[in-house]
Amino acid sequence: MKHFFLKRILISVLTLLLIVLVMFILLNAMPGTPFTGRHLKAEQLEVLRRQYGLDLPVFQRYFKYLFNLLRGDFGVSYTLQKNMSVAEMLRLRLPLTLRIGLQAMLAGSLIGLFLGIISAVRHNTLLDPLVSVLSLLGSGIPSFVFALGLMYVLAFRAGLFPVLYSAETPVKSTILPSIALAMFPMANIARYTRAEMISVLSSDYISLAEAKGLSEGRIIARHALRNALIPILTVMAPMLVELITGSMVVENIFSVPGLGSLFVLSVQSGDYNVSVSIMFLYSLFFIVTMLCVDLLYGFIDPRIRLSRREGQ
Amino acid sequence: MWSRFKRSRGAMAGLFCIALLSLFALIGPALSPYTYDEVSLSSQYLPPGAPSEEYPGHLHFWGTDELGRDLWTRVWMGTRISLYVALLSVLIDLTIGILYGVTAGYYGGAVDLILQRILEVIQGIPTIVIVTLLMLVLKPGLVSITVALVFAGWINLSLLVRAQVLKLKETEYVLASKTLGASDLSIIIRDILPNAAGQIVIMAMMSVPGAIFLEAYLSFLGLGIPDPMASLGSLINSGFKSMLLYPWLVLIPVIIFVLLVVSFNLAADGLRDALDVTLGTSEDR
Amino acid sequence: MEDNNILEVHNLKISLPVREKRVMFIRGVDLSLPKGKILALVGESGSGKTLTARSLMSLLPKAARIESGEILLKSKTGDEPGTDLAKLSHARIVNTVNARRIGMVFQDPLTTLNPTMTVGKQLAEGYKVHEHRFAGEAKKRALELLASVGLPEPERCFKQYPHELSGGMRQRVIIAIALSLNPDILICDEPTTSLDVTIQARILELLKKLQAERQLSVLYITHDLGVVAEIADIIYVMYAGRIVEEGSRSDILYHPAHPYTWGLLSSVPDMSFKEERLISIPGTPPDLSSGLRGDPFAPRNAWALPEDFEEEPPMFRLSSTHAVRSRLYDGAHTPPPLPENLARRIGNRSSAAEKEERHD
Amino acid sequence: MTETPLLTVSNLKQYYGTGKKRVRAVEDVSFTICPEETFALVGESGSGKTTVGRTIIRILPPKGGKILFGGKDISGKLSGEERKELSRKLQMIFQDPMSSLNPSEKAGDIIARGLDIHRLYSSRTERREKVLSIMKEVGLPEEAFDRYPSQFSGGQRQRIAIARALIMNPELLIADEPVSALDVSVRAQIINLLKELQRKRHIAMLFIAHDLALVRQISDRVGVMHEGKLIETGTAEKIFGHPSQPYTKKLLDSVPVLYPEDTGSSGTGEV
Repeated sequence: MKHFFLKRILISVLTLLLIVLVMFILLNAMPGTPFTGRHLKAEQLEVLRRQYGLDLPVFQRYFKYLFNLLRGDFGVSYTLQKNMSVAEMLRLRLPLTLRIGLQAMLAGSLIGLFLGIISAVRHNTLLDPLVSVLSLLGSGIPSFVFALGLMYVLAFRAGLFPVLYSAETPVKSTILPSIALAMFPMANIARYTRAEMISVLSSDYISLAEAKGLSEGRIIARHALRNALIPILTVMAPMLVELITGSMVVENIFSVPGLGSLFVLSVQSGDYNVSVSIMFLYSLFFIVTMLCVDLLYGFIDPRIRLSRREGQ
Repeated sequence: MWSRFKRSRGAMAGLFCIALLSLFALIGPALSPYTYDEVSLSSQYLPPGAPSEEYPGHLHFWGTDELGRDLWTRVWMGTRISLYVALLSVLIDLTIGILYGVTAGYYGGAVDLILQRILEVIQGIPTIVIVTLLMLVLKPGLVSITVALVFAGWINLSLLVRAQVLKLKETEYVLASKTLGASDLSIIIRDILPNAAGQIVIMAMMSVPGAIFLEAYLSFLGLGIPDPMASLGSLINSGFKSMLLYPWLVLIPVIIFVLLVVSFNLAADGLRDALDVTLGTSEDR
Repeated sequence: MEDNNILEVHNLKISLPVREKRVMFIRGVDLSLPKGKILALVGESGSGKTLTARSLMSLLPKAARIESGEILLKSKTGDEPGTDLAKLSHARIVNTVNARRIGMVFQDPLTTLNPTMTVGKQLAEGYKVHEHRFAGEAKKRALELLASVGLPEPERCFKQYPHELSGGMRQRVIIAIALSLNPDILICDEPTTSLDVTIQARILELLKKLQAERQLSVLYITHDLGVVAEIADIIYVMYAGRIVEEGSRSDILYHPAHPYTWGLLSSVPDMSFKEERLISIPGTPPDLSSGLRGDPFAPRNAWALPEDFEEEPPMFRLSSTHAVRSRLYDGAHTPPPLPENLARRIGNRSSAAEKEERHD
Repeated sequence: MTETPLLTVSNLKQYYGTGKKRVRAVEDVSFTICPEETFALVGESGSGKTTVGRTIIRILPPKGGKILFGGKDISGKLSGEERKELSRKLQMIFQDPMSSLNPSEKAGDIIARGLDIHRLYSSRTERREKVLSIMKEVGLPEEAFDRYPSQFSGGQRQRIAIARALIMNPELLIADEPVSALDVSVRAQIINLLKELQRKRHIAMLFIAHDLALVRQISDRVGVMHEGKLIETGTAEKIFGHPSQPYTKKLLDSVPVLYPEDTGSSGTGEV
């Protein structure tokens, strides 16, 4: 297990370094410097350059940049909130995005898992076609379309929810964005769970379990689900990516003051330091989660755990 | 195999829908006298079916947007661009994927191991980050969007093709061809690719919706197709700002967008079911 | 239901959907399993032997349906009337019959054990659920069972995962699982087909030992006639979803009546001397989904009678233990002699083998 | 028979994997096969018999020892031309009828693969005639030419595989468990076909199998493999009649026998 885990950590670290490198190159390739367009005299420019360490050799600047990033100092915002530390801006907005993301992820996965299992076990009842239609639409329609639909119908027409996010009702106004973001994970997990459960339920060890006289509930919980979970984990990656991308747009639509909307604003207003830092945060979040998924993989499937120990 | 594909209604509906949308994307703009960028400030926000001022006797089938431009023409123009960008990027992904997958999968060895590690590293980066970084550097436009989409998609296809080739390379009919003295090339072309084609086409069809999504997201970030040209994504983006007052401005492009994406998924699912059935053999009763 | 039978199947019919139309794969099977005897159900792939066996424990594929027929299981104490399993729901059979009354050994040990659970847990799971024993007791019982099926180190094996054991050892674990609640019937679905011949010999010995010790009634499914000769007391030969011949071991091996049985027996290569050509049954097994007229074996049967192509023959009794589904024995026709090569193989050995025949 | 052997294998070695994970599959195996002779390699799974077959036909490059075929050493590096030349004389049929035929090719094209590779025809009609004639020889109907593998039974698929190998007129055919995936009655048909073709076309055969009774029926000489080593070779009568190695005895005694003989030969399985 150790060998497998170390290898995964190494790859994740390499990925992170690669991202930082790409971001660093990008920042330097940007047309002009952060001070263009503010008609400063040559000496002032020189002072500012040195202050921001722009005059050091590239190699050194990269490590300085990397070091700062890891220390949480993402530099300063150029345009949005002049000279305010980016880290501060992000800290304010992170909890809201995290909450919506978690709500969407949890709701989506649990409902998806439930729908997948039920439609697999009750194979040819009314529920089965319903789940396949739902999962088709869910994975076919992007979250921002759901967001628009929900906003128009539930908020604007029916008035059940606030149309836009408002700080007075922090919980109520995050419900619609969470639902919009939850549709994709729910649909995909339902589809994968249904497919995996159907194939697992037709395998020999399920017949053995039935021959042992175990009840259907016990067979599903202890035998079928555990073996089906392994391949379902592989769906995590594409779902996370969609969640991150979706959150940017959905936050924008509901004007939720989270990382996503800030990212859109920073890109549109060319405040690259902010956009790059947000991308770094998202990538970090993605890599750490994928690492945990791999760890879970090893934990659930003894074959991987054991074969890894012999270093196969 | 084709008979089974035909029997699954979903797949046929999907294919039919794709064909219909593509047809309209091509001839749609020609059906109305307006060009996609013809501005007329006097006829802003006209509802669908409103008569046109400039060309008497003609109608704005789907009304006009905030600059009075004809929505019908712009939506079909947008569909054409969305389709074009998605299909082009997937085709490029396909060629890269097949070239990489076949060489790495069939010949393997040290090079394959190194490449595999590199891909694992790159795959760790979320696609939206790659695409946004690229779009920040390249100036917006059709070419740069396609390049960005290709960058985001080629890895998945390459890994899939490589996995298929690795699996098929071990089958007994490939070994039989080897013992008959077949060259590597003839084994790849006659034994491996035809049997991997099914899975590859499915994966390609599945990644088209992904590409259309990404392009739509880019428009939301303001990095999409520059105005006055338009893609479905940019139309939805601009339409949603005035959704509460003029809902059709966002509703129509959304419906077309969803139809397009869902029909690709439907066709891909139908193809997968048709393929699975042929692979499965009937076990002893 | 006869007193010395523990299980009787009457006119069992099972259908499965093939391309949206329901096809009858078991077309009326009659079978009686006597107490304490080993009954071998023999047939080639597609004959329906596995489907028949699995229907007794309701382990049929979801789409399968028992169209008609009875499966009478005698009650454990013998006094109350037997129950008809065909009328019970899947859940009721699984909870009351499986493992308690009927245990099953499966064909491929590599895929029959749950890969993510230790051997011990899978074995002990049986008791804890049924008799609500606390874990400690269940573990002790499990270790005893692992030893009784000949596993070298039960303690170590208890903690291992299936993929850490060899095929032979896994099959022993599956046998232990099947016997964990002391059932009185054991169904073996080709348990040794995927094992090497040396391991197969030891597993067959184990099964015979356990059958004798526990006075089990065994339904043994196989296509290998050598194994049948080694283990069976009674033999049923099945073709295209029906029994074509049934009898004691010596009836079937030394006085075979049905032409299909002749074909099966002569196509088994002989170990002792080299024959010029191997005998084979011409043609291929029928495709049941394309509709059948008359006796499905008629097209491949050199001794087929004209009426066989019109209507399937009924069973004809040859003796108290021996019956055959062929009009050659309806009294109106003279039964043909055994094929020459089969007669030669049986000839010089039948006297010796019958003496050692276990008395009925 | 003191003829010069067609195939001579001496101290053949083969292993999988490298470094500490190396698994010795074949250790120091030596045997010969004379023209038109059937030499059977028997043994349990994991004994290395299939590895020997795949090493001789060079699907796996040998890791030690020498292989002489028709007087030429084929164990070292072969040039393209030598490799092609070898593939015309040395052919193989495989175990699983389900995966030994290319599912997306018609039966006719599968059989003609060898002809296409070596350009053994001047026109398409000649190609079709050659294929149809070999198909008749293996008992396949003419309309099978345009059908796909999924439309055939196990036995018919094995006939296609045999036709594909024999169209090259090989001198030595390696049959790697050709019938163990087939039903008992179909098995006999394929074995009879192989024997008949072997006699008619003067082919030597290396028959790899674990079904001892079948081997008894078709082989002239037999080699018994156990954990990578060839522990005993001899004529079929000697090996099955009075084997010298204890492992061979144990192997023979484990085979369940349909009609146990009452005469004293050790092939008796106890009743």
